[in-house]
Amino acid sequence: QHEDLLFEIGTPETTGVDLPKPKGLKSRLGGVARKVDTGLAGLSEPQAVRHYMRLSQKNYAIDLGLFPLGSCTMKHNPRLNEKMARLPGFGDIHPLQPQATVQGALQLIDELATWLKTLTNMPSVAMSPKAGAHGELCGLLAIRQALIARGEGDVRKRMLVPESAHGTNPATAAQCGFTVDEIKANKRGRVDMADLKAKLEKSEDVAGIMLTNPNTCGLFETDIREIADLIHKAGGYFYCDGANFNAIVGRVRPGDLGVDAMHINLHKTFSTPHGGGGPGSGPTVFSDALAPYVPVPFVTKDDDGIYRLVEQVDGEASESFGRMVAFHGQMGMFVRALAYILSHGADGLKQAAEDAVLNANYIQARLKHVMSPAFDGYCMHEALFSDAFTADGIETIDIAKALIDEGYHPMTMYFPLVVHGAMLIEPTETESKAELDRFCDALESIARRAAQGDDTLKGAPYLAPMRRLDETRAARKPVLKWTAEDTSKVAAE
Amino acid sequence: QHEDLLFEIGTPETTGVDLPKPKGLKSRLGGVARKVDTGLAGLSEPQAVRHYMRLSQKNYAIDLGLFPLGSCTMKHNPRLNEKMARLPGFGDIHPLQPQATVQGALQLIDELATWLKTLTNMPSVAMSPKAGAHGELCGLLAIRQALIARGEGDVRKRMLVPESAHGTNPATAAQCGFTVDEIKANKRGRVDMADLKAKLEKSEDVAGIMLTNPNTCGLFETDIREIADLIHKAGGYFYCDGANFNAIVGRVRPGDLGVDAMHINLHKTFSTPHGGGGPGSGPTVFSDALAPYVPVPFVTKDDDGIYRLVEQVDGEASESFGRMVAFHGQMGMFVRALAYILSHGADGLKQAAEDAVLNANYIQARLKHVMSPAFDGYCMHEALFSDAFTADGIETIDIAKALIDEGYHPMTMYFPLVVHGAMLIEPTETESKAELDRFCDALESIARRAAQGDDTLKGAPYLAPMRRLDETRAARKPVLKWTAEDTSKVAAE
Amino acid sequence: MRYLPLTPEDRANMLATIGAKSVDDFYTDVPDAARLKGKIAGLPDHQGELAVERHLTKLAAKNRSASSGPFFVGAGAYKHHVPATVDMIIQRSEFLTTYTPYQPEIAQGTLQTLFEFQTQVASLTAMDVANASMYDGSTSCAEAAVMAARVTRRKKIILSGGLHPHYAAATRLLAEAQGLTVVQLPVAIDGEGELAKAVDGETACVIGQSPNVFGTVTDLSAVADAAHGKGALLVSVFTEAVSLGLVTPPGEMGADIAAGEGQSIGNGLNFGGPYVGLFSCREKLVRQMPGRLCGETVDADGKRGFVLTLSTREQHIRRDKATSNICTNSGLCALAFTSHMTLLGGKGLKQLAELNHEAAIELADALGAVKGVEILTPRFFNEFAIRTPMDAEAVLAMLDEAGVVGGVRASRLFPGDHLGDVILVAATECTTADDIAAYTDALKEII
Amino acid sequence: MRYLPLTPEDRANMLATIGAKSVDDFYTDVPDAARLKGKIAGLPDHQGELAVERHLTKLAAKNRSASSGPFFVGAGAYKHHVPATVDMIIQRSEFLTTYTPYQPEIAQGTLQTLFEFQTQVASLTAMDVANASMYDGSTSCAEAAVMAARVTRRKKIILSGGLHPHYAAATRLLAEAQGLTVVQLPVAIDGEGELAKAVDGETACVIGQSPNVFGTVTDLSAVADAAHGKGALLVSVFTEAVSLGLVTPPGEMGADIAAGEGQSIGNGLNFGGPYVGLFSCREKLVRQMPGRLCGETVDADGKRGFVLTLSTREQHIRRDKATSNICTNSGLCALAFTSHMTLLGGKGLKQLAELNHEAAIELADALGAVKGVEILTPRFFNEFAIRTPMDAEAVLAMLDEAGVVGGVRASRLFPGDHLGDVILVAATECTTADDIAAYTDALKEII
Repeated sequence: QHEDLLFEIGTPETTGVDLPKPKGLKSRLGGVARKVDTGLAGLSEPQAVRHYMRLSQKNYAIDLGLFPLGSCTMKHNPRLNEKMARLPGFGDIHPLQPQATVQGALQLIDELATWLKTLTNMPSVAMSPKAGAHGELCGLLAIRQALIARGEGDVRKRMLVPESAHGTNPATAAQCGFTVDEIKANKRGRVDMADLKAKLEKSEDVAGIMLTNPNTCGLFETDIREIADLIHKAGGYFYCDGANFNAIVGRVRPGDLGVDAMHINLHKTFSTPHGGGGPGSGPTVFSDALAPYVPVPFVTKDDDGIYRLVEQVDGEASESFGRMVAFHGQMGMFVRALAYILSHGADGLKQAAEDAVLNANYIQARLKHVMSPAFDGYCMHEALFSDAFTADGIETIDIAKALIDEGYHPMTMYFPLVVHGAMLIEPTETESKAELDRFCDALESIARRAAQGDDTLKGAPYLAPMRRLDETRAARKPVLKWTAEDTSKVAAE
Repeated sequence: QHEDLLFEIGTPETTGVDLPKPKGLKSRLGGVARKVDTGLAGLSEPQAVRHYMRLSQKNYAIDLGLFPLGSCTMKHNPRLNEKMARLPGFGDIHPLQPQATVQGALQLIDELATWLKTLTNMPSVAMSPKAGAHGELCGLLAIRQALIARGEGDVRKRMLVPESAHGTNPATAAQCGFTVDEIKANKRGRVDMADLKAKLEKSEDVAGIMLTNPNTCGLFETDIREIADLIHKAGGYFYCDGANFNAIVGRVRPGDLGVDAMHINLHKTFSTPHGGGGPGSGPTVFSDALAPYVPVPFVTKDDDGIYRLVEQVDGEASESFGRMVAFHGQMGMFVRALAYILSHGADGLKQAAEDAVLNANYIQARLKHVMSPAFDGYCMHEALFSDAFTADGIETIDIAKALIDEGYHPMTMYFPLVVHGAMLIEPTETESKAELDRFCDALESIARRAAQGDDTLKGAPYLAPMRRLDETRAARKPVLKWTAEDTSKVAAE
Repeated sequence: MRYLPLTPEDRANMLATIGAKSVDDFYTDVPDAARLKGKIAGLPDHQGELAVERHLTKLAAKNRSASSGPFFVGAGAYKHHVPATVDMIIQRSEFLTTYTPYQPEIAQGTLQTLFEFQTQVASLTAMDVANASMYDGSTSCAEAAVMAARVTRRKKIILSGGLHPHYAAATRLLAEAQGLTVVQLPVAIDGEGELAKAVDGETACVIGQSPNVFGTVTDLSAVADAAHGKGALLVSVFTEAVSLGLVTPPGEMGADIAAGEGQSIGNGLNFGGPYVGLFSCREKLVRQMPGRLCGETVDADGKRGFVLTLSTREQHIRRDKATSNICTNSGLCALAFTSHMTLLGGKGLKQLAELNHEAAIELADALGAVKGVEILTPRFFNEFAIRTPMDAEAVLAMLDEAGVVGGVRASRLFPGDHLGDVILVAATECTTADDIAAYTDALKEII
Repeated sequence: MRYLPLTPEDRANMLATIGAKSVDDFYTDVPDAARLKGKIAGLPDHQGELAVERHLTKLAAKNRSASSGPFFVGAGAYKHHVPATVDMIIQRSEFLTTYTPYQPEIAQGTLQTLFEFQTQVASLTAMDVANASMYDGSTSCAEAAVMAARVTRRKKIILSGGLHPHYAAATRLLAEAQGLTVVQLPVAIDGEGELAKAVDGETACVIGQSPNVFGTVTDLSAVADAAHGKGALLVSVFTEAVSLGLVTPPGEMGADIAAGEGQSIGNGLNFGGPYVGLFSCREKLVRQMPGRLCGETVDADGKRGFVLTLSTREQHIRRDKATSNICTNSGLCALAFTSHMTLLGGKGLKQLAELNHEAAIELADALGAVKGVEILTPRFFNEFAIRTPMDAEAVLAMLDEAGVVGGVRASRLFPGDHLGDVILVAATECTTADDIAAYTDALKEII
């Protein structure tokens, strides 16, 4: 059912709050007063509830079913974590109130930091990055600062990035002023070592490498330690994109692989809800080589057991590369992640990683005869297929949209770029075997139709709240906000 | 989409909780130990969340749209109330902990009681009844006790009940040992005064009358004060069913009408959520004549400002008819109701009543030309139609089920019994004009089809999670719980 | 007035459509003398959320919550941990803000969970069929008594001396209103067995409780045999649903009706309500049951679905011939029960019961080792009675000062029964070793 | 392990289907030296909900919440009332537990609310177009600076002396990493106007803030004119979104980009995060914007719907040519913002802003009347700076003992700038007359 925009339902006079009447005191704005009211529509409380409830029903969510978006790690979001984050002692404290009044909050950050450092075997962690991509930025800013400290800041500007990398990797490198040099993938879906070595032959300008491991093909980089050695020998640093850390927690510690910096997506590995687009949180761990440059603020514990925030670039933080954000990071996400980590414990986190990998391999095994696995052998936490098996005219997107009609969120489409018509399926550890079987049955049947060239797939979805949306039209003449004229125009069409 | 029963998904070994391992201490049960394990299936937390989320999506709810169940008063349920009821100081206190440690709880009960007494102009209120029908029981037990105190307990056994009454009225009377004597309705949908007077001619055995006002036809009983006088003159008591109090709050006080007892459904008048079948709460107000007999426990405030629970039938409660329930009533509902009352205030409650009546009259006015209003004139908070306008073969239930396909919950069907094929529509005050218009448009279109004898109505609903369910089959050979055999049988069919 | 969507313009337009001048027109049927002019005196006007929240938060802060320190109060309501998931499920709009499932095509969520609830309750109590919930344990008990009288067409109800006195009071009230006779056996810590002696040929039912209000667990099989021998029924009551994971359930003792309180599974303490009454019985009695029943059926396409059924027992069909007047029951609390039970699973419930039992054993051993303290309950699950050398009220007050909420004085429940030195003490999975130590240490100081 | 549905039998069956002996087979690609044998040292095993809840509740109890007493801390984050409905909406499974709306057919809930959010932000800031949110205000500001450099192809960024120093730091960091030059004007309580003098022909943008970090509101129209005269852009920053109901918004002052913090509407304090960055600009700059954009379109049936659009600006399409690396932003906080803003409505927001302003006026008058206290901020909305005759840290510590959280010492934000006796003080609609009296009385005692 169609739900109008709130601006089409409400009026600027309508309100869903009851505020006391202002007293009419003389303004102290000195005339710096708004001239034109916003005119924004309001709704009474019952109307607002219904508007957003009805809209919510147009969304698919992990609470409703499998959400196999490869590389996004959509796992169960425990409600205990929501409850804990809402304790007034966490949710209702101000980032700048005196530190003596937030000792529990600082302790919580320190505890989470300890877990992250231990699980990765890295000596240092920056807690303030606000999402995964922000964590990448944090890592590269530390590398930049280290190079500056070595006096090579202006020289070492080349960042190596495999072609299978997330788009954020090259984008982040560019944001930090690096140029991106792309490394080829080999036929096994890993870094092509010959190409890497070639790119390192002239090494004076190499800043480092950004490598995802397990990589975006869902594979562990077999030559990872050699890569680390090569990059270090070349005078660069090894940034590891930790988006796929979920697959190896408790079995592999990035610190043992020669990594210098790695961000951790708390929502992917530690179950904080993605919220339809954030907030995320991207704590970034560092090796000894980069530890001196971590950003402020950070928490430290003094000998008397008092937790203290280091907020300025001086004293013990005199080599810090600076401050990335206004306050201390995503406290709300820290609480959720710690609640999850404590619930799972060291044993549970390892079991979760293993179950995630088992589930992915089960899907690969169940579907490899009807679809085209991109690479041979076992996968890690996600199974990657190409569109080789489809008949002419049927594309990956058709298979994805057909899954919607079967009651599932589609897999990741057309990524990684190294595989034609890629379909990247990540079930995570929080799916039961029965759910996996139902999903595989549905996808198997669609795959057979795709192989036979069933044209009805092109029209999917048929059963979703909407049919396929015209993305080209949206981009051609962008309509990015509501106007009264817009409504009448739509009505006229 | 079909959702299996939890017993078909889970296993008895599966669990969604992590409990510590018991130490293996020697039992102190003295051998009184369970022999056969329950064998009840459990689910992991992600499975349980999904199971109940998916099931929830098969429900319609007031948060999603108009819920015009006449006589049920489905209004907006504010979330502030849910938040307040969950404060540990209300939700996590024990009914038998020392009274000094629950002074705030007792004060809250006293504050709500004060509002209820003031709004009704009645001197006393029993807070412990657990729902509307339980409040009726409370009222009639007080009447019974008063009659016993007058030495007429064995004589006055006849309770007058209008034929339009809710079924709970005669059922409650019977539960209290009264016999039910039905009073006819007149052509205007009110009590037939001639019939009433006839039934009161011999009055020695009259215990009282149970009258709903506004009544279940959505009409105010015009002769209400004469009825009260008549019943009192006959030596009986006037029980008013307060289910429809929502229509008159702030405009009429039942105490001014001669009422001796009246229950208040907190969910109908004061917005506590109905929860798909409870919990309710039915505080019952009393006149001076019945006040001495109110049940224990009740809250009283001593001169030193300390709140005290009177829990035993002695001392100041020596005339009490006794105890209805284990503890002090529905505290969780009290918190919600008081939050609602304080939010609305005296002015808002009155406005709410007026808007409820305005909304109902608007629906009546919009539909009276296509449907058959049961009675002339304005209604109170609900509009009542008969099925006179429908073509042969089309019944009220067909209209109701067709509304489902339009995205609405049906109105109340076939009640009150005094109107043929009754359709009782109660919008409440929390609907906007736009919602009412959409609803009226939908119902108007269905009514026209019904008038024309459109047979497709008989098959409705077509678009709901299920088609029409076979209630006869369910009652013929009741299957009231799951068994393993049941599942295989269903699968085989 | 944030809950009212009508704007002043809406109201004017609607009045015009109706053809009325003002809302006063709708109230002309109200007798003039009963028309309230102006505002009701003495009541404040509407307030914003912030103000309401502040007021209620202030009241809440005057109460000591069970989680804020060592807490040992039971006697019919128990401090258990409720998983966050359960509270999320019952706050789901589609469950929270819907009505009784009168239109099954758009209420399968509620109906299927009720069917699951009935299955769980029947299984836990080891009975054939369960209904869709009652208000609470005490009203379940009262309804069981009058149901037994309907079934047997007899008028005598016999109550154990170990029955929770609030349950006894509620039962006596309803039974006597229906002209039944109630015989209350003397208060006894271990008195369930006495029921067998009291039953006679007039008896409709005997009502026993295990664990009883003093925590004593008793096998009522012999009572069942005695009752059945005289043509009477056994009603088996419980107030602690978690006990069903470990203690002999009603069905295994030959009970005809089981009536109990389900608060312990999925529901918070809430100062006594809302709770959820559990009610189950033997299959052949089902048409005499009170309350709603959900049953399985199929829809027009032949697909399995659920509906409310056997409603010819109920007041909206049968009116004064109904088996009960209950209508709205405890649906959402039943959902809380069911979802918590689902998270537990059979094995989890048993483990939870074991943890409760062990906490009580450790508490009993610790308190029993305090000089002067006597453990009175011979066989217990998670609560028991103790006798101290002092008045219980004084002991509890001093414990309170030490930050320990030590239990319920028996004299609060049995005022005239010379139990002034007895305290009812409960432990659950929430009881820690520190809690027990705090209690023990404080008690040593006091006596 | 309650979050893991696989049973031991499931695992065995699945391994058999795969043809693997154990999960170890899947990890054979891991170099032997990097394989962790056994458990990671020093970490505890899994725990039940009760244990986790107890630990975290204990930590939470060590913090003083803003609602627990008189509270006057602002400087970039503000204690406002969040309606219960807002929190309910963002906890709705379908919003909370979904991903970025990459599949618009099953994500219209998220997409339509983002479209509403963009409309609201554009309107509040009086700008043409807004994006679907940034991490927070400080990163919005930094992205605005580098966007201005892209637009103008110039390299100098000029920061006002009233810009929040954390915003200045985040901006300097990102800008310098991209090879830009950042000029920081001297700290000034009323220094926004200085920007007009600093702008030159090399300037990409000037960044002013109103209300600034000292609470000073300033009309930046003259700055805009000066900037535009030199071909530079004006970036207008705010940290208190509620001010937009009353104070001249960026668009009315001629700003090219508005960047600010949206926490004040719909979002709690959360010790600094998650918050929601607001970002809007003039229409012609839209293709240089960072972050996601939601746009209107139609589906195959011609029905109106919404999609993410202009993604050729973004990293997943453009990779190293993207306008930013931002990907996950602050979707759920944007939903909180939008639903609160919807409850307020335009009139409600204005009223809320008036209440904030009046609370600050009353606070300023009360504090200003204390002997020795000087109000430093000439024009303010809901916060201002005061100077006391003592060291601010000592004053705040003594206020703390009196139960008053009196504000932020300016030296915490500007360590080297000789502001040791200055305190930044904020009031909101949550500030009561009692709170103000408590502050005033305590301050009188102290100085």
